[in-house]
Amino acid sequence: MIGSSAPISDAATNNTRSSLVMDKITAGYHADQWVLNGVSLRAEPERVTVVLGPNGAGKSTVLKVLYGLVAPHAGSVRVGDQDITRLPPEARLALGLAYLPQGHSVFPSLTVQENLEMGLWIYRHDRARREEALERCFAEYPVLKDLRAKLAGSLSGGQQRLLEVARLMLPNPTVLLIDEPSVGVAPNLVDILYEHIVRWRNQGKTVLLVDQNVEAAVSIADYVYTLESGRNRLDGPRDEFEGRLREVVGQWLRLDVLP
Amino acid sequence: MKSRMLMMVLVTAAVVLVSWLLNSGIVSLFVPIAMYLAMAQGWNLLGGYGGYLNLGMASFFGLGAFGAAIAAVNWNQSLPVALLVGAVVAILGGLVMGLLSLRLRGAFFAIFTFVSVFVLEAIANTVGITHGALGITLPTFSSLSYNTLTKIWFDAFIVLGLLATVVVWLVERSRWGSSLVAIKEDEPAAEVLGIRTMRVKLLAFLFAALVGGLAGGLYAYQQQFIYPSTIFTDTVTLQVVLMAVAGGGGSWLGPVIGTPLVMGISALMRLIVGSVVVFGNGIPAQLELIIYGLMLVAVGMFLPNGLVGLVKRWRGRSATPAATSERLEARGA
Amino acid sequence: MAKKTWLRRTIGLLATAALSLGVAGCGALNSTTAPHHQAASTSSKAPILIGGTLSLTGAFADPSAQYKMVDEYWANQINKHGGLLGRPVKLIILNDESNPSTSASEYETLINQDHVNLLLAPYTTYVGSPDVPIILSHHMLMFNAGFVGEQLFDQAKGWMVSFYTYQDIQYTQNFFKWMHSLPASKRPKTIAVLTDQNPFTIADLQGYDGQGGLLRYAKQYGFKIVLNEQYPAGTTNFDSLIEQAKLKGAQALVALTLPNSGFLIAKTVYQLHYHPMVEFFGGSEVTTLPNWSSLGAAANGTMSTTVAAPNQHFNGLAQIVALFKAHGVKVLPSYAASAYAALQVIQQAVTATHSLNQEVLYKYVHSHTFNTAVGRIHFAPNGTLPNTSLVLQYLHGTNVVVWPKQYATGSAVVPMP
Amino acid sequence: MAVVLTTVVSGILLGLMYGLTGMGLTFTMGFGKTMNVAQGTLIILGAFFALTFFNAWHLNVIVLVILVMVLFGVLAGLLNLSLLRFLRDKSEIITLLVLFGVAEVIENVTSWIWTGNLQAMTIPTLQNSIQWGSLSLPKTDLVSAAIAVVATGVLYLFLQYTYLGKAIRASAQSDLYARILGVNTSQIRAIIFLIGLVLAGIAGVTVALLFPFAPQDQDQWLVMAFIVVVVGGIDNILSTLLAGLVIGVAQALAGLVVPFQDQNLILYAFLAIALLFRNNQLARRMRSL
Repeated sequence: MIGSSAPISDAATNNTRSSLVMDKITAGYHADQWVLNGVSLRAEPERVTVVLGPNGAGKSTVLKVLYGLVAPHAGSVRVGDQDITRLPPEARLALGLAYLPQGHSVFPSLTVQENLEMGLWIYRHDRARREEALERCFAEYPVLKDLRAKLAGSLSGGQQRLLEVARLMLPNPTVLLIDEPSVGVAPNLVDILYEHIVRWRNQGKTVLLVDQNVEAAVSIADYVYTLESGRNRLDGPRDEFEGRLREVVGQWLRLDVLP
Repeated sequence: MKSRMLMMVLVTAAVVLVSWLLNSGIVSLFVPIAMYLAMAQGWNLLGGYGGYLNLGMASFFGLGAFGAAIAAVNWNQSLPVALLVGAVVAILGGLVMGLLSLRLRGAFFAIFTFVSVFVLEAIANTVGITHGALGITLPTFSSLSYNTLTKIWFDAFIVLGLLATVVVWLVERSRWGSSLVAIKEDEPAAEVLGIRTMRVKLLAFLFAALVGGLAGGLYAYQQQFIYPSTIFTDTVTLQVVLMAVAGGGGSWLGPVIGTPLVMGISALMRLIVGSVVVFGNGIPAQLELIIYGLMLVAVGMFLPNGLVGLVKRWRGRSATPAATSERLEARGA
Repeated sequence: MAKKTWLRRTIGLLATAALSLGVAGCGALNSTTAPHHQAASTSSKAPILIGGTLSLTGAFADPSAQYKMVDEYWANQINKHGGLLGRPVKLIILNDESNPSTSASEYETLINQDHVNLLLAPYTTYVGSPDVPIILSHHMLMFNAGFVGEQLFDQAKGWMVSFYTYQDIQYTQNFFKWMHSLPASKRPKTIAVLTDQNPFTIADLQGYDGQGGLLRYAKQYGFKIVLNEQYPAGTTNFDSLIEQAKLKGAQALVALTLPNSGFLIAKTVYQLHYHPMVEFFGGSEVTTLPNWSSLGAAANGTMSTTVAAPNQHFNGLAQIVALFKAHGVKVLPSYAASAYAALQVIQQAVTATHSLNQEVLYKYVHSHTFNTAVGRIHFAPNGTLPNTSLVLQYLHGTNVVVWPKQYATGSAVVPMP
Repeated sequence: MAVVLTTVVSGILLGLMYGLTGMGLTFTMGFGKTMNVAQGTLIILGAFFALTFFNAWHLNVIVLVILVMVLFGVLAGLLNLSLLRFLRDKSEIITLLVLFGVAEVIENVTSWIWTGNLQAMTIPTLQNSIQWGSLSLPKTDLVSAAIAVVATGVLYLFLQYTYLGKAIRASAQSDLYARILGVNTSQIRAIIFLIGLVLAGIAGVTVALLFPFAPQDQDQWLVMAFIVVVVGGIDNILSTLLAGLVIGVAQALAGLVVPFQDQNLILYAFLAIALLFRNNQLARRMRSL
């Protein structure tokens, strides 16, 4: 049966190395109307964890708190055994977190090469590492190597998405936070990303995905959380969601997106 | 509503009456306060409620002053007609400036309005109708004593100021006011909600032009001699903005509090600096303006919503963005 | 809205208004009530109050500071020697921030609240002009060493007396007289005129009727104007104007300027190798400014006017020169002598009439001749003085008086070096 | 003809310097999203620093520039620590109000220290001109134009080719996306502000070289900086320099074509045209401000 926002048990997995834990986080801008109100969740390696919820439920804020873009009012964030609640994004990047924001996040008037270099900003003092990472990247995405002197703004949508993905993976992250990949992006570009997500999961990475495209997200999910009005609602493994997807989502989230 | 209007009329009448009981020397101290109250209130709609930083109040003020002076001297018009001409000139100027600049957001709107003052100064210095840099000397009212005139100017300015306050107060409660606030919070969203943002902003800009123009016309008569660089000066603009913001931009009460406060503090500082100097090695006079500058900094850092905001915070009332958009939606804007 | 809220709001509004008026009012009154009480007391020791505003901050801060220095020097001297009419003298100099409306409201304060006995004028026409109707309405005599303006003096009907020995329109008069006195072979025939767009310098150029000022003098003394251009305040590039003056063969350059453009024009003339026979600055006494020497070679040979030069042995002039020397100012600024002369006339008139009554003083100053730091002076009915300006040439770091002949300390170098 | 030639050349030389006066503002606006209205007073302060060092030690221009840069760097640090850090989340109106306050304080401290007297810095070795045919090229104009070109060039290379420069450009395009990649954007903003201030200081040295100046002249330079920014846009510092050059030449030529007194009107007309053409582009860019 689908569990209901139970406290997360550490026994769930032995591999705590790159598991990401959010524990009773309260966050927002005004004391009288917190965006998140004691939200807890957990993302494990080799799994895609999906957070669903209607508009304004606080899904994106979850990612922002996890990545250090929004400071929580109460609660904690841990990666492995380390408490990272107060660390800036830079330090989280160094610990293996990476964040893909919604929309097009390339810098249009920087070249492809420069965009990639920005992806290695935290290694700006380590030239050898940067060169190695770039080489790896160009090996994986040869098309970017050919385009590297071009301005990112002049690339096609697909190429830009590729650039974003390549830049995301440059520091070799272990935990990936992905925000609304299907908002404001052409469907074929979303598919590119979903393919990547599955690949990353298979490589052993921890993936936390926030998405409005419920059907597609659940289809690649291993574990699903739902939020409503800044609080945990129900969560459980994908299998338990799959059969009753329409009913569950339609009922809990009162969404109109399903046919 | 009616009783409040009545109250405003009574307050105005009381202030006017009091001015005739006081020594003209004291009244003369309040002439600039009354003038700036009107200007700050004029600025308030677009600047305070709408969040568009208009740095061109001196342009409206100057257009009004020169419009009135030209009508009075070149065309031999009486005072009311001259004031009207001044106001019309200011509004026409406001229309041109507004159509050119209100599509610009943020800093560029501020720059445009700021530079407009210098442009108008250059024009006024050059064209014949303003008598160029030589300036214009307005007709005197030789039948009235200086003391009587002082009181008349005070009354004229204070009536203008209170009328402007009433207008702002009414607008605050209207759909126009909510639209301005919506524009301040999120202009694209306001557009989506169906607010005709350009028209809303332009009207608020023209209100500033009207009030600024009338104040300028009165000022020209009061000063009797005006020339471009005394009138088109950015100090006028900055004073207006400080007074409105220190009191609380985006609240009808803001300029009412801010104007006398700022003017009072600077008069006080002038006198302190002046009197200390008399005892010998005085403190440098620059200190006064340094303190003034620090005041601007302090207001910005600690009182971003002005004194009105401070009072509201004490009372625990906070106008949150959500509250405003709710109000807006409730009005079906 | 509930009636209660409405009532509370209105009371709140009234209270705020009253409070803020109070703040402003007290601000205006507080620090001035002390002198007021002293003045009202009948004690013979009560000081004589002499009030005025100066631009202690803003655009005119520096000349104003030097006015204040002269005022304070004079007050100290007087008080050391038993005061005026046996009473000490007290100065109330308020800061008008270089702002005309501030100055006007402060003159109201000085007259109505402080009840000053005598009034000094602020510095410069720009600040001082709105004060004229005020002193006129109170029938207070204004001892004006601070600004010129023929029209303003006419308006004041004698209630304002000037200690400048020339008015705006007459700025270039003696310069033209001097040019006219040159032997024909050394006399420039054509002149280029550059004028700052400022009421004061425009009046200097064309008077108030369009034909006075420089235009009239040039015609009267037979000089041909080959270039007559106005320039906006804050002009940063005079190259094209100077090139045109060169091109049109102007043998003399006359610049009616405020100080800042005066500096830049002198510099441009030098850099563009324009060699007029005469380079004259009228409108501000640039060559007596403290930093004119910092122009180096570009300043050499430039000409200007002043009201008094140390060699004139006028009454008290030497003391003022010494005062400024002691403060490290080597060249006597024009206005210093005027400032001192105003105080000397106050002293002489008050002592002679034994009165602080304005009508009495008005009659006295208009009917007597005074021996002052700007010479022996007698006021015209409108309060101005006949033009006795000196023409200077700045040569190797000092101002040489070249006109009128009886005060000349050297002869002019023409063509300029 | 000689008049036209001289005018154009002096327009070019002065125009480069005008470009420099706008550079700091372009930088703080375009990259830091802050309209620094204290630009004018800072330029004048730079001029006073230059004058003081020159009078004290008779240093050459290069040393003057470096000294002023160092002092302005320190000043930027102090301002950032005391004020600007706290302004990041404040509205534009509030930021402007505070910066106007800062300008007022700086102007009056300047006037307190150096008096309100008009000053001129005359470097004897630069006082005359290089004669080239019928053309007189004042050395001061040449030196200040060179300073403008070198400063712009160095800045351009810095932005284009250093890691920090790339991070500055990236955060100008999106503060959030740069932060996501680990860029400490509040540090970047402090650096941007520092560079903007240092540029104002350098512009101040050229003001001292070319013009008489007094604390209260700041308005004039603020307006000039604004005009340069509006004409040149805030995306690219090279176009800022070009804008200055165009303005310089237009202003100089206007003095020949129309009565000289109207030259500012020509300048402003030019500004209005630029504004009309750029309106949409600016509106788009400023949305993110």
